[in-house]
Amino acid sequence: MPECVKTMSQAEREIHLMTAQQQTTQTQVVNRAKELLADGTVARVLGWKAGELPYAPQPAYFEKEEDLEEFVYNGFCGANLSKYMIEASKLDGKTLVCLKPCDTYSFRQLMKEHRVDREKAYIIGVGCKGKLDIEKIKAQGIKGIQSIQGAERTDDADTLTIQTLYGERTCAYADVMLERCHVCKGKEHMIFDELIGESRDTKDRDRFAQVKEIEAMTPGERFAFFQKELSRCIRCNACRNVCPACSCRKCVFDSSQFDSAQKANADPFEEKMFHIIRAFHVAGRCTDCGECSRVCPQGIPLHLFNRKFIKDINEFYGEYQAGADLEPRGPLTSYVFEDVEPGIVAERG
Amino acid sequence: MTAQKKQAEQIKEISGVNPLKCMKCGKCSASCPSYNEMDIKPHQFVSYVINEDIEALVHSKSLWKCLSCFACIERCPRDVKPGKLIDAARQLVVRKKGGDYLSPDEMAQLLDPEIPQQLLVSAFRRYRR
Amino acid sequence: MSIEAKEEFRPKIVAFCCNWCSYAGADLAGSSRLSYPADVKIIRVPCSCRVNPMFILRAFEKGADGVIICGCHPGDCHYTTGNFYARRRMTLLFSMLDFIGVESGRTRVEWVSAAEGVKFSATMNEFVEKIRSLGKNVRLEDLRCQNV
Amino acid sequence: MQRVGVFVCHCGSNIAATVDVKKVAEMALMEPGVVHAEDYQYMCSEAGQARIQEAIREKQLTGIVVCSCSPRMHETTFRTAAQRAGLNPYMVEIANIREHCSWIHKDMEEATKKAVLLMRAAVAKVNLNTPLRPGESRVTKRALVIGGGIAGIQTALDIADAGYEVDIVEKTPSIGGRMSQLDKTFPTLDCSACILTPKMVEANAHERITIYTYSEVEKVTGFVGDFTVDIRKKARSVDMNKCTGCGVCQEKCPSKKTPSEFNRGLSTRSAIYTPFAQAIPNVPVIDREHCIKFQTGKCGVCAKVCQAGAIDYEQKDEIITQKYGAIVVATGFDMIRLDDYDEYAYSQSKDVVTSLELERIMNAAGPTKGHLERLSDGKAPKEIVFIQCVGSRCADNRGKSYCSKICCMYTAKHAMLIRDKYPDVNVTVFYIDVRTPGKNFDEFYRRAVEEYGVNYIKGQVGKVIPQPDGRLLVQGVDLIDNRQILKEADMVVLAAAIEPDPDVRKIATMLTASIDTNNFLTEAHAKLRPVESPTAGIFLSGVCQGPKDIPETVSQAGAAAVKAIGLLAKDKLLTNPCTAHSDELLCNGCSQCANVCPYGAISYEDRQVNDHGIREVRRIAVVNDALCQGCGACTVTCPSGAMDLQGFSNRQILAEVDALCR
Repeated sequence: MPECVKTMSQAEREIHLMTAQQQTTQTQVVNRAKELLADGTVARVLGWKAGELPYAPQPAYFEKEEDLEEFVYNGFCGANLSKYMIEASKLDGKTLVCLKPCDTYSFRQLMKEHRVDREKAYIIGVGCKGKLDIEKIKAQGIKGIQSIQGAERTDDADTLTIQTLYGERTCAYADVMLERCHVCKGKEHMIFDELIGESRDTKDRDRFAQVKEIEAMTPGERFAFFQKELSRCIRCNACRNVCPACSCRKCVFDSSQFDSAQKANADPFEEKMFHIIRAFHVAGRCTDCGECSRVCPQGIPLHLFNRKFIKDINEFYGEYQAGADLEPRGPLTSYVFEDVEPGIVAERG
Repeated sequence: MTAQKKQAEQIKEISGVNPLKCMKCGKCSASCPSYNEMDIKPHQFVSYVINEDIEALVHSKSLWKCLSCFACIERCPRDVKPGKLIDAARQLVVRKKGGDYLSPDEMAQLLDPEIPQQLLVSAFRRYRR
Repeated sequence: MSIEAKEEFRPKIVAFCCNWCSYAGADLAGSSRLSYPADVKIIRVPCSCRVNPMFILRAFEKGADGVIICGCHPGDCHYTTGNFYARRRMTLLFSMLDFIGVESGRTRVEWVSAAEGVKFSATMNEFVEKIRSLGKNVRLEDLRCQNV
Repeated sequence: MQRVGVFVCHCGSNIAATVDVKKVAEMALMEPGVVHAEDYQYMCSEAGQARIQEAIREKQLTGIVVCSCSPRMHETTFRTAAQRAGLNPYMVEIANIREHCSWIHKDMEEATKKAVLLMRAAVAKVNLNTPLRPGESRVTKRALVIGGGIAGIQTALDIADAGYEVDIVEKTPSIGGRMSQLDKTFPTLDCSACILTPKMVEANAHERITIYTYSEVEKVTGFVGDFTVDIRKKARSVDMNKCTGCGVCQEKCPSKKTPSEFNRGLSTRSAIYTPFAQAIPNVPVIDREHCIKFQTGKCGVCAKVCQAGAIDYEQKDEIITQKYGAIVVATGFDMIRLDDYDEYAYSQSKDVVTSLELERIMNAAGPTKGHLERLSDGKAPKEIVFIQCVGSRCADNRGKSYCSKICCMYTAKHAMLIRDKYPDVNVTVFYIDVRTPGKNFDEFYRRAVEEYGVNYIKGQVGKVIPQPDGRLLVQGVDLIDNRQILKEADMVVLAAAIEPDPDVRKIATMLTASIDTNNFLTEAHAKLRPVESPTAGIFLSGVCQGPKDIPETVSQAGAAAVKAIGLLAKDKLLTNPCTAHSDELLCNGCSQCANVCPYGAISYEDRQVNDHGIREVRRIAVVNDALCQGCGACTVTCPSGAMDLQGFSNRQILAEVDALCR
C-alpha cells in the first residue's frame, strides 16, 4: 500500500485533503499562530503536520512563521497534544497548543498534578466534530488509499470521499469515527485562551456498553477474552508513551524497584500485570481520551481497562470525570466512612 | 463410640446446642412452669448431656412434662437453651418409636376439647418445622 | 506432576497484616492457640494502605493461590485514614481482577482488630477453605513454574 | 552482600515442641547471605542475647534474623542487643515462628516447613535492609486527662504533683464521676463523698491543674509528645468568674421537671442546675433544652435573681486549642440499659431498681433523703431480693459477655447496710457465683452472711411478676436444694452490667487508640503494659480499660500517671526511622502523595537535580521525618515508585512475597 501513496506529491495531498470548512479552521489557526509568533506572545506552536501517509498527520512544533505552511488540522488529527506540554512547559517562552475539547480534560488533569504550567501555554481550543479511525476505513475493504475528502467534517456533510488506486469510494463519517468519539464527552473546551472552529457532540453510544458486555460474561469467558487480546501485546510501550496520565519521568516498569526493568514478558501473566498496573496507576486520573487504544499497533482495546475503573468509580464513589475540575483530590485520594467494602466484588458475583 | 456417646452427639446435632457453654446459673429452672412436675430439672438436662447419660434422660418423666413454653430458651443468658435439648431428646425417642408424626391437617380431626390448649400450641411449635 | 496432582491440594496463601491491629490479632490467635491452616503466611506491613497492588499481583505471579489483606476496622486505623484508602484501592483492584476473569474469591480484605484473635483464626480458616474449593490458581501464575 | 546470622529460639518447648528448630537453622545456612545459624533454648535470655552478640562480633554479621516469638514481643530486645554489639538495630528482622506457627499448628512437619518459609522471608528481607537512624522530636510538657471521675482526678493529681501541667476535660457540669453517686464504698464502708470530695477540692485548687467541665474533646491531631487537641467548652450560660455559687437561681428557676441525671432520674432538677451539692466547680449550667427562656424566649428569672449578674444567655461554645505531650483516657462507665430484660419487670414496677439507683435511695442527699422506701408507695420494704449478673456473662446479644466484676461486692455491701440499718428487713441474694478476689473481700462477703444474716441462694431468678397488691412475686431456683422458689418481695434490686461510657468510641477514633468489641480500650500488652494504649502517648485509667472497683481504679490511675510522667520527663523522643522518602530522580512532583498523608508531612520544593547529566529544576516531594509516622499511604499513591518506605520498602516486601511463594 505505501507504494500508491508514494506516487502522490506533497502538493497533491494537501489539495485533496482540503475542503472549504477545513480550510477555514486550519487557515484560521495558521493565521492566528502567525500573528502570535510575530508579536512574540508565543515562542512556538504545537500542532500537527502532514505525515508520510494522507491519514497520518503527526504532532509537531513550529517555531517560524514559514514552517506553519506545513501545519494541518483535519479528521485524522486525533493525537492528544496535552502530554507534549509537559516538556514544552520547561522551554523558554509560551507555547501555542491546539487542544480539542476532549484534550482539554487531559490538560486540566496535568495542571492539577503540577505537570504542565498554565502560564507557559497559550491554548487555542480547536473545533472538533469527531475524529477518524483509519483502521475502520480499511476494515470497510477500502484499499490503496490515495487521498480522502471530507476528512474535516463540515456542517452536516456526513460522507467521506476516498480516492483509491481502484477508483473513488465513499463511506459514512459516523461509521469510521474513532471509538472515543462515539462516547464524546461534549463539545465544550474545559480550558482555552481562544476558540477557533466549531465543535459537535458526537456521542451516539453508551460509554460503558462494552464493559457491561464483558461483565455479563462468565469468569471463564472473560479470562479467555483478555487472554486472547493481551497475548497480542508486544510491550512496545506505545500506550504508555502516548497516555497523558501515564507521564512518569521513569515508569515503575523501568525501575529496579520491582525487578521488572526492561524485561521481555517471561510469561503470559506479565503483560496482564503491566496493563492492570498501568490502568490502576491512571485510575481516577484517566480522562478516557482513548489514545491508548488509538495507538496500539496490535489493536488491543486497552481503553476497556480504564473504562472499567471509571465505571466502578462512578458506581461506588459517585460520578467522576478526571480533568473536569481542578479539585486536587481524586477518587483514589479521598474516601468517605461509608465507602463500599471490597467484598462487594465477590457479592456481585 | 458408645451408644450413649452417639446419642449425646445426636442430641447436640438436633438441638444445635453446645452444652459446654452453660455456666450453671439455673435461670432455666427458675423460669420453668413445670419445674415441680419434673424428676430431672431443666438445668440438669445440660449436665446429663455433658455426662452423656442419655438413657436416664430419655426415660425421665421430665421429657413429657416440658410444655415447650420456651421460657428457658428465651431467657438463657448463655445461649444453651435447655428446652432445645429436651426437645431433641424427645425427638430421639419419637424417631426410635417409628416416627408416627402427625400432619397439621390430621390434627384437626383428632381435636378433643379435653386436650389442654398449651399442649396443642406446643405441638404446633414443635412440629411446624 | 501426576503424583503431585493426586496429593491433597495445599494452597499458597499470602496474608498482608497491618502491624497495629491485624498482626496483633494474629498474635492473639496464636497465644490463644486458635489454629488455622499452615498454608497461610503472614507478611507484616505498617498499615493496610502500604499494600501495593504490585505486591498482590506479584504474589499471584509467583504462584500464590489466594491473597488476603487485613487491617484495622474502618475508623480505627492507627494512622487515622490508611485503611480508607486501602479500602478504595482494593475494591477497584479486586473488581479489575474479577473483570479479567480471575475468580473474585481469591482476593479478600478483612478488618481484624488487635482484640479479634477469634475472628482472625475464623477468617483464615474460611479463606483457606474457599481457596481449596477454587483449586489451584492457574489463571495468574507464572506458567514457567508449572513443571518444575 | 550482607553477612546474615540466623538465630532460632526454642522458647523452651513453646516452639521446639512443634517446630524442628535444628532443621530451621540447618536450612537457614542454605539461604543467600547467611553465614551463621544456630538454635538456642531461650534467645531472649541474657545467655541467648550474648550468643547473638558474640556471633555478630566474631562473624562480622551485617544483619541478623531471629526466629522466635512475635516482633511485638521481643523486637526491641533483639534490636537493643544487636546495637550493643555494634550492629545497627534496624538490621534485625524477626521471623514470628511462635504466635504465627508453633502455637497454631500441631503437625511437626507442617509447622517446620512453615517456619522455614518464614525464616526465608525474613532472610530475604534483611538482605535488603539498610542501617537506619532515628530522628528526634520534642515533648510538650503538658498532659490531658479525658474524664473527671476518680480515675481522672487521681491521674491528674499524680501528674501535677510530679510538676507537670494537667488539663482535665469532663463532659458533665462537675467532676466527681460515678463515685460521687455512691453512698458507701466496700470493703470498709467509708462514705464515698467523704473520701472523694477532698480529692475533688485538691484537684480544683492545684496550681498545675486546669479543669474544663461541661466540655468535650473535639479533635486530636499530632502524635506522641506533640498532640494538638481542640476542646469544646459548651456554653454554660453562666459566667464562671462572676458566679458565687449561692444557688438562688436554682431555687427560683420555674422549670423544675427535668429528671436528675445525678439521681438516675429518681428525682427532678431545675433547668439551671449544679448536679449535686459538692459539685466542682460550684457553678450551675443552664440546660438549654429544658430552659423556658431558651425554649420560648420568655422567662429570665435566673438573670433577675442573680446578684452577681453571672447569667449570660448569649454565651457561645468556645473552642480551646492546646498542645499536649501525653493523653490519659479516663472516660469511665455507665450501667447498661435494661430495656431487653422484661422478665425482671424493671420497666413495669418502680420497685424494681438497679444497684446504682439503690445507692441514690440509700444516700442522705438522694431522692428519699436516705430512707429505704418503695418508690411506688413510699412504704418501708420488709422483703428485698437482689438479683446478680443482670446482663453480665451473657452469650446472647442482650447483655455483655464479660463479668462486671464489682457487683458481687457492692451487693454484699448493700445487703449488709440494709440489714444493719433495718434489722427487720429480710434480704435475699440470688447469685450464680460469688466472686470476691481482693484484699478483705471474701471476709466482707462472709460477714454479710454470718453476721448480718443475708440469705444467699445459689441460683438465678427466672421472672419477677408484679402482683395486684403492689408486691413482687419472684420466681427463682435454689440449685443446691434443687427446688424452685416463689418469693414475695417488696423491692427487687438488679445488679446490672456496667459498660464503657458510649462516648469512648468517638474518643478512641480521634486518638486512633484501639478498642475492643465491648468498647473497652485495648492495652498495649494484657499483662505487661496494662495502662498503655498501643498508640504511643495514650494511657488508660480506670474502667475505660476494663471493669474495676475503686481501689483498682485508683492504683491504675496512679500507674497511668507514672507512665505519662515518664514520657513528659523526656526532653526529646526518638522518632521512628521507618519513614517515607522520595527519590528525586523518580518523583513527578504530582502532589498525589500529599493528598493521602494523614500528618501533612509531605511538602514540595523546586530543586536542582542532576538526572544522568540532565540538569534541571524539578518539583520534588519532600517528607518531614519528624511528622511522618511511616504508614506508607503515599508509597502506593505514587505511580512511579519514587516514594518508598524505609524498613518496609517495595523491594523488601516483594522479596518477602517471593520467598513465601517459592
